[in-house]
Amino acid sequence: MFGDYSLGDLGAILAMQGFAGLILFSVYVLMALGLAIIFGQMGVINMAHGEFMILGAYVTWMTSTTVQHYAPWLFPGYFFIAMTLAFIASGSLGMLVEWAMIRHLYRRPLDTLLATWGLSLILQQAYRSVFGAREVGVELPDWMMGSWQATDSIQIPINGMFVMALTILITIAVSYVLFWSSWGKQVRAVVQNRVMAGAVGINTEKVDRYTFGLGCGIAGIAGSAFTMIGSTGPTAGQLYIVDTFLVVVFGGAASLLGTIASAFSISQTQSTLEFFMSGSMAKVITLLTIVAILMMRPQGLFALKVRK
Amino acid sequence: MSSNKSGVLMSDETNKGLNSPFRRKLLMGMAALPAMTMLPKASFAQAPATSAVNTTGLAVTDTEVTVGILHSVTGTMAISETGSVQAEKLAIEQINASGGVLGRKIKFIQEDGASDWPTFAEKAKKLLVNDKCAAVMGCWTSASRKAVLPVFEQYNGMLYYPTFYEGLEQSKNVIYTGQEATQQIIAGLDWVQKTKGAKTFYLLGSDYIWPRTSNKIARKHIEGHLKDSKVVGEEYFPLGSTQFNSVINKIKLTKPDVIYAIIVGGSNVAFYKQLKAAGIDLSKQTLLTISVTEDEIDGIGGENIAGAFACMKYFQSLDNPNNKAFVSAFKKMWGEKTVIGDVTQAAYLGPWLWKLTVEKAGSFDIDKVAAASPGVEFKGAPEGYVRIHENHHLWSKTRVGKAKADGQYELIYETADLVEPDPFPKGYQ
Amino acid sequence: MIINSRFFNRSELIGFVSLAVLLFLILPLSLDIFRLNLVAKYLTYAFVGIGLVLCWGYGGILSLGQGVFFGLGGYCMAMFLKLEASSVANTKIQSTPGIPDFMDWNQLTAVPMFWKPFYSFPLTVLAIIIVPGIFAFIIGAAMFKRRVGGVYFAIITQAIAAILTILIVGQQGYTGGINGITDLRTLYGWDIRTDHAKFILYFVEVVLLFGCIIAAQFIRLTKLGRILVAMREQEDRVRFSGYSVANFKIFAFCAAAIFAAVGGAMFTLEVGFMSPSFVGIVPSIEMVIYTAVGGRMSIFGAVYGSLLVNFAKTMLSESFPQLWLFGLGGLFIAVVLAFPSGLSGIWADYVQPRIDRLLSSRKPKAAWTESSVADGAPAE
Amino acid sequence: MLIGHQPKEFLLAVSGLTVSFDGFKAVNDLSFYVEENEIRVIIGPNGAGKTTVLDLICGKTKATEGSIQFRGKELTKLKENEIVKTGVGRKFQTPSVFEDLSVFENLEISFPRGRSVFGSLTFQRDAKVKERVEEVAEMIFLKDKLSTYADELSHGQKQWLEIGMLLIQDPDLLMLDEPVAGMSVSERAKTAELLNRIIKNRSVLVIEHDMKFVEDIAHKVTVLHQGQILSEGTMEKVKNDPKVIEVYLGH
Repeated sequence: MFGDYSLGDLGAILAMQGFAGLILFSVYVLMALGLAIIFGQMGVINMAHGEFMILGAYVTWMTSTTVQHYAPWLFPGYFFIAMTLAFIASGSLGMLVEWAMIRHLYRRPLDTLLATWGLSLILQQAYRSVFGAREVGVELPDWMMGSWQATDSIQIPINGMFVMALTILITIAVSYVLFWSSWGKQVRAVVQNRVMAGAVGINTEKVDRYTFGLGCGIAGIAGSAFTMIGSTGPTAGQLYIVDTFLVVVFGGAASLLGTIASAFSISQTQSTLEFFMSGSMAKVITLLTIVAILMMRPQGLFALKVRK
Repeated sequence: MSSNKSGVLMSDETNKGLNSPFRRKLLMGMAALPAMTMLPKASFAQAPATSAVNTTGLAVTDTEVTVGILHSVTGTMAISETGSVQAEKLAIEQINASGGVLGRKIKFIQEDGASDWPTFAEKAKKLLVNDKCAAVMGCWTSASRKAVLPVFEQYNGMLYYPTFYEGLEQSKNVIYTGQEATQQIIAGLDWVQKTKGAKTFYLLGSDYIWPRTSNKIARKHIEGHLKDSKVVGEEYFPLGSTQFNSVINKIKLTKPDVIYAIIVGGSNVAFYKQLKAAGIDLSKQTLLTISVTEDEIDGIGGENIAGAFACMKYFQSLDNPNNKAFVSAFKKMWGEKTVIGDVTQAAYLGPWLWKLTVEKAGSFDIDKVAAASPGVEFKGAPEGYVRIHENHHLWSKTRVGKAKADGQYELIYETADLVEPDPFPKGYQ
Repeated sequence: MIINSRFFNRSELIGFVSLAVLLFLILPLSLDIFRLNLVAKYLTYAFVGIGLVLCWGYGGILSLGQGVFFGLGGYCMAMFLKLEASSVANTKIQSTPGIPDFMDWNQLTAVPMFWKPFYSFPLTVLAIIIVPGIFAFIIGAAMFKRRVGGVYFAIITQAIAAILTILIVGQQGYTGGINGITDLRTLYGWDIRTDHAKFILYFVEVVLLFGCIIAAQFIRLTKLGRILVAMREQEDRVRFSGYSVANFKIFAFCAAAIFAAVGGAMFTLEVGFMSPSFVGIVPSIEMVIYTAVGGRMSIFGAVYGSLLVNFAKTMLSESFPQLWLFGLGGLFIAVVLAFPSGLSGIWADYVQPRIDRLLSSRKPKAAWTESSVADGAPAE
Repeated sequence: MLIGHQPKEFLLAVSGLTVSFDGFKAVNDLSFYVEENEIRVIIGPNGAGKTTVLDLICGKTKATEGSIQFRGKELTKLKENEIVKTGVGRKFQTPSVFEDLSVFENLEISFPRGRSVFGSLTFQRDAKVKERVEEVAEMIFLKDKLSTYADELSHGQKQWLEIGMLLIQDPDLLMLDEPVAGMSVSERAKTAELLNRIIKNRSVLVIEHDMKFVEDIAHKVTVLHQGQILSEGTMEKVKNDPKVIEVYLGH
């Protein structure tokens, strides 16, 4: 299959293919981070995670049309405003949902799965009623489109680099918040021992609410970033949810590092396979491999060995 | 007066959640009463007796005839099917304004297929068995059509199906108002070879029957009928897939003269955005698609797809009086911002072709309508002149358009004559 | 003595008889054949629901991949019917007559090996039971032996549903792709599309449904049923009472899979086709919804749940298509938050005591105890 | 595996047993032997590894090294339910009974018959089962509560019920993890009486903190500290062992 091509060509493709894998990796990390926080730290299965992402995407779309209409001079930088707004919108909705629904279900993880599925149906229909059934296109400022000509034959998409940079930034921010800030210590204290944490004066309800809000807010940012590469429609969120859960579970639920490692291995496997076979088969084989590995190692890649 | 109003009326009626046929009939009778008193006497005079035009117990009264609209209003396909519903309602309103069908106003019952194939079958059956619809405008995906086809054949209904599709089907009970695959594909490939000197093709598609069958026909045509041409790659992606970077790299490696893309739905957005981001400039790289109408460009964003060529039978920008009137009526009814794609236009043809056929047959009876269909011409079609073929598909022109940044297509080429529909093409199977 | 050797206790007997009256008499007499066929379609989900009661309600194993088994059963039946519908006479127009149309479109020139057994009806019936059973056994054995449970099991079954859907859609030459296997006509020459056939099929299905109800009730009343409950609560205690927990979970999962497959096969017969849209994640979760609404601990609840939710779906989507998803989503949240044991829980907690108070002089407390012996307390 | 065949009198032979969790050795090179009909009590400060030892014997935790022989059978390679079938019964620290089942059903589940899937499908509640259940229920003071759901029992009654579930298994080695923890004084006395009755014809391994209780029942005491044996012998001997005193007082 590659006999006809020069070595230089192949090298360039290899580099670009590696980069394609990295973009996929960033996408997975962005999707999974919020979920990893909610699932890993709180044990809640949020099936509406995709819908929180789409909310971020719609917020981005609204920002872009508003800015285009009222403040065109702001357009080149609107994306940063949009991401902030997406974070706030998804995060607040998340906190509302936590207050109304999730907090009643902390002892029934499987039930959170079912209830949030109901929520996802409602959100989908809400988007359809508000924004219409059609997909909306988000217009990007010119500097974000196109590609960077690394060498004669290697082109790296700018939006891909943007997503990667964003992923790194958010990962660092999340690690900081969870592992170094005092709030993060409270979160981890609550995760480890809710009763004790309450006894030493941590407002566990508040911690829960903000943790859930943070996870959803990150989903909002992810959705905002996805408008650069994917589509924004009422049901687009559903496409991501299974992949996202697999990334989190495969990584070992309670470990952020695991999530990143699993996103990396899954994305590299998939993008490599995609190069040698059709997209459909690549997906099937990737999923099958994950399921097979999970059957052999149910705790995921990174899990602490603890006494039960 | 607007069909919005009739839509409200309709939904009011269907609201009552009728489950027994008795109650439904009773209510329909009641609904018909005020309508009868309101109607001008004149239309009675023109209308032939119901007993003469309806011998099989369809829902035809002296003043009204009922048709069904069956599309997805909810679920993933709602995105695509909205335009068809709008076009069908527009056509029905226009027909009613111009005196109806055989002097009867068209009343429509709308059902939601909910993007779910058994629901389509279930609702089709309801429209035929309970509501006795004289015709049904509906379906979008092949899967939904395949699901309802046995229902239409069993209960002898008439379906007007608007989407361009893979062919390999022909039924007495269906009029296919969109193009079948060979109509859409062959002329386009001939054109791209002639004008672009294309020798190598990369075929892409979403993973289901229409892209696969279409690419099969394209491959046969490229390898068997175009000189010195070959296919250098063929790839399929799961529906809804949003990752195309790998295939874009393969395209960069193989450097085909033409990318032939049949990607549908949300995947389109991802594909064209990623294509652009990867530095593939569509003003230099020829890309020919048969799946992106103006509707899809709305989501993709014109700036991402500008320069691509699409091959189908209709573009909103067609410059003819029929189309100008159609576009302005459509926008008046559904808003300035709506766009009209190939399928929407084909859906608009459905009610009109049915009206013309009924009037040619002089009867609403399904058998007579089916028999009268071949040869029915519609001179007012926005795409120009169309005619129904013996095989219940349409004779229509094939056109190539070039996508512009404003989301419209610019007409580049159209076939001189109508292209004959050939759902079972010899040598392409 | 609390030991109730009767097969049904009083409230279950009421449930059984009233369901039988409803399905055998009231519905067939009051509905036209179109609506009756819809009921038949709804009831195919009740098979899945009964399986979920055993495996989720009793065993605590939530599978979000029941659509896989529903689909496997349905596809087995559809393959048989499709082969019968693809006689040489019916398919003259094809380049290779005598094979299913979609194979012809995909350049297959002969029926593939794995289709061959489906020329035979007895083998097909066998396959409807065996194929999903074995598949469930493999999944179950792989996961339960390694103690994968709860949330992880749910997510993995979901992934399996996704994989199978992509496979079926991708291998359209062998499976019919996204269109599924359509245009099924006859069973041994008997046209299954006629009203008369639909009427008979309805009764066949109801009889099978009662077969499944009785089988599930039997399982529930044996020690195995009690072990399932025990396992849900204190897995370790069961293990240290000398039982192999994994084997019991595998059994429950396989039983649920087989019930689902029977439902799927009936679905194919009732609706006349099978497509990958019943295999995926969304239908699988919807089936869980039906069960949850009916009551995850109640076999009859699962049947009523499937009927009611689907009935509501049809009604609502006929009159307010926009509202349907709001309704379904809201219903689901409400059931999970406020009524974890669903309709049967509402019945047992609110309606049943009142009826008892009205009908008998026995103390309500005693009546409650008896009925809850049968229904079991809701899972916490 | 330094030990070949143990002398017959040892029912349980634990040798060189080690388990480590991420490098932390919860049990470290532990060896001890339990004879037929012996009552052995394991004591030790919190975190000494007492519960882990029971977990290792009953298979809940897998050993990193070492061997556990029960009647000459190697337990470290068996699954939990197989270990139960060799005759080892285990009671957990917190009462683990099936709250959604009645007392009768709780006991019935432990009856050693029909433990395979198909065995349990064909299991019949015959006279023998009823008789045995009632007999045990009487022993654990729950005769009149057979139809009560386990979630309505008091804490002490749940503990008894779990002991009853073990009794019905009729194990040769009974392992009890803090059987009187959380009990009232009168319940405690009744439990001691119950234990004294049921330890006939079997060996018992008990973890307990209550020294009074230990003195009442123990034949031999093993003191664990940081995963290793600190002292072993009669209660008298252990009580006077300076190492033990230091560890206990040091806390």
